[in-house]
Amino acid sequence: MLEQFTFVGFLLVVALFLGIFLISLSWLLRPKRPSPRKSEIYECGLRPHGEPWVRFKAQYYIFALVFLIFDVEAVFLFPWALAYNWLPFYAVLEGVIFILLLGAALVYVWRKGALEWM
Amino acid sequence: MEFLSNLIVNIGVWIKGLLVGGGVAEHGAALVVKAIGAVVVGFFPLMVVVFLIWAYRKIAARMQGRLGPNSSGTWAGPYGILQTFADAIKMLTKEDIRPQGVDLIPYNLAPILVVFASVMVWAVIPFGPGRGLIGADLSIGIFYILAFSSAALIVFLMAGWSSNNKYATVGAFRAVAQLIGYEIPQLLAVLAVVMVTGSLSTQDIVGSQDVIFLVTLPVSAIIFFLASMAEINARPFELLEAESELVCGYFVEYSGMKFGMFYLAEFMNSVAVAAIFTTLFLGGWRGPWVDQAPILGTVWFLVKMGAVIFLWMLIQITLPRLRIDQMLAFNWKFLVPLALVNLCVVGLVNKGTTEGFPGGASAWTRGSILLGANLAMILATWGMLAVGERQARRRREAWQAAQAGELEVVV
Amino acid sequence: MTLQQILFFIFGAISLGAGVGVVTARKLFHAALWLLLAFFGVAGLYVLLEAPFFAAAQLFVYMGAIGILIIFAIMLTRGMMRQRHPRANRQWWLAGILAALFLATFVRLAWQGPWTAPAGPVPENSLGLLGLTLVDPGGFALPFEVASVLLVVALIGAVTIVRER
Amino acid sequence: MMVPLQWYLILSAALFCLGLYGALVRRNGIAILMGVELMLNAVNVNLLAFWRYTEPAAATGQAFAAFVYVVAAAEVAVGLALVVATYRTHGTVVLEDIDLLKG
Repeated sequence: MLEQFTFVGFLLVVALFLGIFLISLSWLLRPKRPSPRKSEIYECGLRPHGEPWVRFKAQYYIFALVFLIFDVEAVFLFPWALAYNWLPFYAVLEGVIFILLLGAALVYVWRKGALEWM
Repeated sequence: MEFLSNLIVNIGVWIKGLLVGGGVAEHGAALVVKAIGAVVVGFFPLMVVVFLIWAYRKIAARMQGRLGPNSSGTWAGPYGILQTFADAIKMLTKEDIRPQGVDLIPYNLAPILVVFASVMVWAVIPFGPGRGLIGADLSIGIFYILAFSSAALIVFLMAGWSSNNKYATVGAFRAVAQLIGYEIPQLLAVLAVVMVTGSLSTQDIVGSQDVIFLVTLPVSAIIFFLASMAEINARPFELLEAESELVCGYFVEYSGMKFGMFYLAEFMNSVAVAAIFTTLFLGGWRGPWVDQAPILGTVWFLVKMGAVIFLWMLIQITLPRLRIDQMLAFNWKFLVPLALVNLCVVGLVNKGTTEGFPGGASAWTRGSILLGANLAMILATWGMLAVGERQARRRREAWQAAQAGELEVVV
Repeated sequence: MTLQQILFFIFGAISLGAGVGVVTARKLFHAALWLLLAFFGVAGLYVLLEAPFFAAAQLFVYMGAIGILIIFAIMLTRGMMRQRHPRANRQWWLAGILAALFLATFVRLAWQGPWTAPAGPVPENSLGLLGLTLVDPGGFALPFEVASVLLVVALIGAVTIVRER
Repeated sequence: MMVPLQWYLILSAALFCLGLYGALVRRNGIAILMGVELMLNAVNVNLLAFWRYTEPAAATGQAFAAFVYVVAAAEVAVGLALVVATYRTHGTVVLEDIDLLKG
C-alpha cells in the first residue's frame, strides 16, 4: 500500500520545489528598490484609512458551519457508497435516511433565514 | 511502431533498462523512473497552462471582436504565441513590493502553497490505461482530489489575512464563504459516481464507464460542472476577485511573480477540474483503438479535456457576473438540495434495479433506467423552477398593480 | 533505521513541533496556522498506518472545514487582538505539572504494555468493510444514524446561538 | 521493518499532553478549543494505531476514528458558536472574565 504513496511523496517534493523555484527565480531577477511610499497598503490610491480589519458578519460563520456538517457527513458517506454494491436494500435505505436527516437540517437553516446574504 | 503505440510507458521502461544496465539496482531504477514521472506530472499542468493562457486570450478576443495577442506592434511570434512567455519574463523581473505590516512567513508561503495544492491533484489523474500512465492509482483516488482541493482554501485565508489590508481580508473571507458552499454539491455529485462504480480509485471509475456517466448520471454531471465552474471562479461565478469591484480580492497586495503564481494556480486549477470532469463523467482515456495503442488513450483524454476547457471558456467569455446573494442562493437553495435528492434517487433506483432483476441487470438496462430516473429529476426540477418563476411573476405583478392603485388614490 | 521509521520521525516532528506552536504562539492566527500544520503531520502518520482514507479525511475535515471554521471565529472576534492580555492564565505551572504527569504515566504504560508485532496486512478493501460495518445492524447502524442526528442537532444549536437578531 | 506500536503511543501521548496543556493554560476561548482539537487528534492516532497493530481485518477501529470526527465537528461547531456569541454580548473571548454568576 505504501508503495502507491511513493509517487505522491515525489510529487509533493516536486510541487513544493516548483513554487519555491518560481519565487526564488524572481527574487534573483527582480530589482529591489523599496521606498515607504511604495510599500504603503493599497487602498485604490488613497492613504490607508483606519485599522486594517473590519467587523465581519456572523453570516460567514454560518456558511462555514453548514459546510463543516456536510463535510463530516461525507466521511461516513464515502465508505457507505464504496460498499454500496454489497449492501442489501435496507442498508441503502439507512444511508438515504442519513442523507435526508442532513437535508432536514438544511431546510431548517433555510427556513430560519440563515442562508440569506445580509 | 510497437514502441510508439505505448510511447510513454516504453520510454519509462527504456530509462529503467539503461539504469539497470549501468549497474543500478532494480528497485532503485524503478524509484528513479517514478521520480522522473513525478517531475513530468508536476510540470505537465504548467506546460498546458502556458498554452492555455494564450488560447484563452485569443479565443476571448475573437469572440468579443478583438484581435488578442498578435504579432503586429511588438513581435510576439506568429499569432502572438510567445505572448505568455513575454508575460512570464515580465512577471519574473518585476519588482516585488512588500507592503508594510505584512505577516512575512504566511505572506510568502501562500503563493507557494497555492501552486503546491493545484499540482498535487494531478497525482491520481489517469492519462491512459494500466498502471504506467497514472501517477499513483491510489485506492482513495477521487477522495484524495477532493481533500486537496478542500484544504487548499486555507491558503486564501492565509494570503488575505497576512496582507494587512482590509480589502484583501474581506476578499479572502468572501471567497472562502462562497467556495466552501460549492464544495458540497461537488462532493455529493462525486458520491453518486462512487456509488455506481463501487470504487474510489480513478482508474476503476474510468474502467466502469462502458456507457459514460454523462449519459447515465447527467444530473450529477451538470451539478459537478456548475459547482466546479464556481470553484475555479469562472465568469458567472467570478465574484471572488471581481477586478473592478474588489480589486482582485484576496491577492490585492501581491505583485510581481507572487501575483503571477496566484494567476497561474487559477489556470492550473481549471485544467485540473477539466481533467477531473473528463475522468468522472466523460470516460477519461476510453475511446476507440485504445486496446491496440495505449498512447491513443492519452490523446483521447487530452481531446476530451480540451473540449471541457473550451466549454468552460465559452461560458466564461459570454456570460455576465451574478450578484453575491444570487450566487449563494443558487448554491444553497438549488444545487445542494438537488444534489441531495439526486444522491438518494440514484442510490435507491440503482439498488432497486439490482434487486428487481434476479439474473442481474445488464449494463444497458441499468444505464437506461438510471437515465430515465435522471431525466425525470431534470423534468421535475424544471417544472418546479417554472412554477416558482410564474408565482414570483404573479406576485410582482400584483404588487405593481397595488402600487399603481395606491398612486392613483394619492393623485 | 528504515524509510518508514524516518518518515515516522519526520511526520511526528512536524505534528509535535506544530503542536508546541499551537500552545505558545502569541497571535491567535499563528496558532491556527500551526494547528493546521499539526493536522498535516497527523495525516502523514495516517498514511504510515495504512489508513489513507483517514489521511485524506484529515485534510478534508480538519484542514478544509474545522481549520476554516476556527479562522472564521478568530476573525469574528478580532477586536480582541488589540487588547494586551497575557496569553496564559495564572495556573500555567500547575497545568504544566499536570500535563507532564500525564505524559509520564502514558509513556510508562506504553513501554510496559504487552504489545505484539503488527497483526498481518491490511485487507485490500478495508474501506468497503468499514462501509459495510457502518450500516450493519449488528455493527454500527445505530451509532451511524445517531451521528447524523448529532450533526443535525449541533448545526441547529450552533446556528441558533450564533445568529444575529 | 515497521515502526513499533510504542512509538505511535508515545507520540500520541505527547500530542495529547500538549493539547491538554494548551486547553488548561490558554485564556482565549478559541485557543482552548484548539487545544481540545489537538487532543482529539491524538486520540485518533491512538485508535488507528491500535486498529493497524491488533486487528486490521476488522473495521471497528476505523469506525471509532470516524465517530471521533463527528464528535470533533460537533464540539468545535457549538464551542466556537458560543465563543462568538459571548464575544458579541460581553465583548470578550477570555473565558475567565465571563463570570455572570459572580454578580
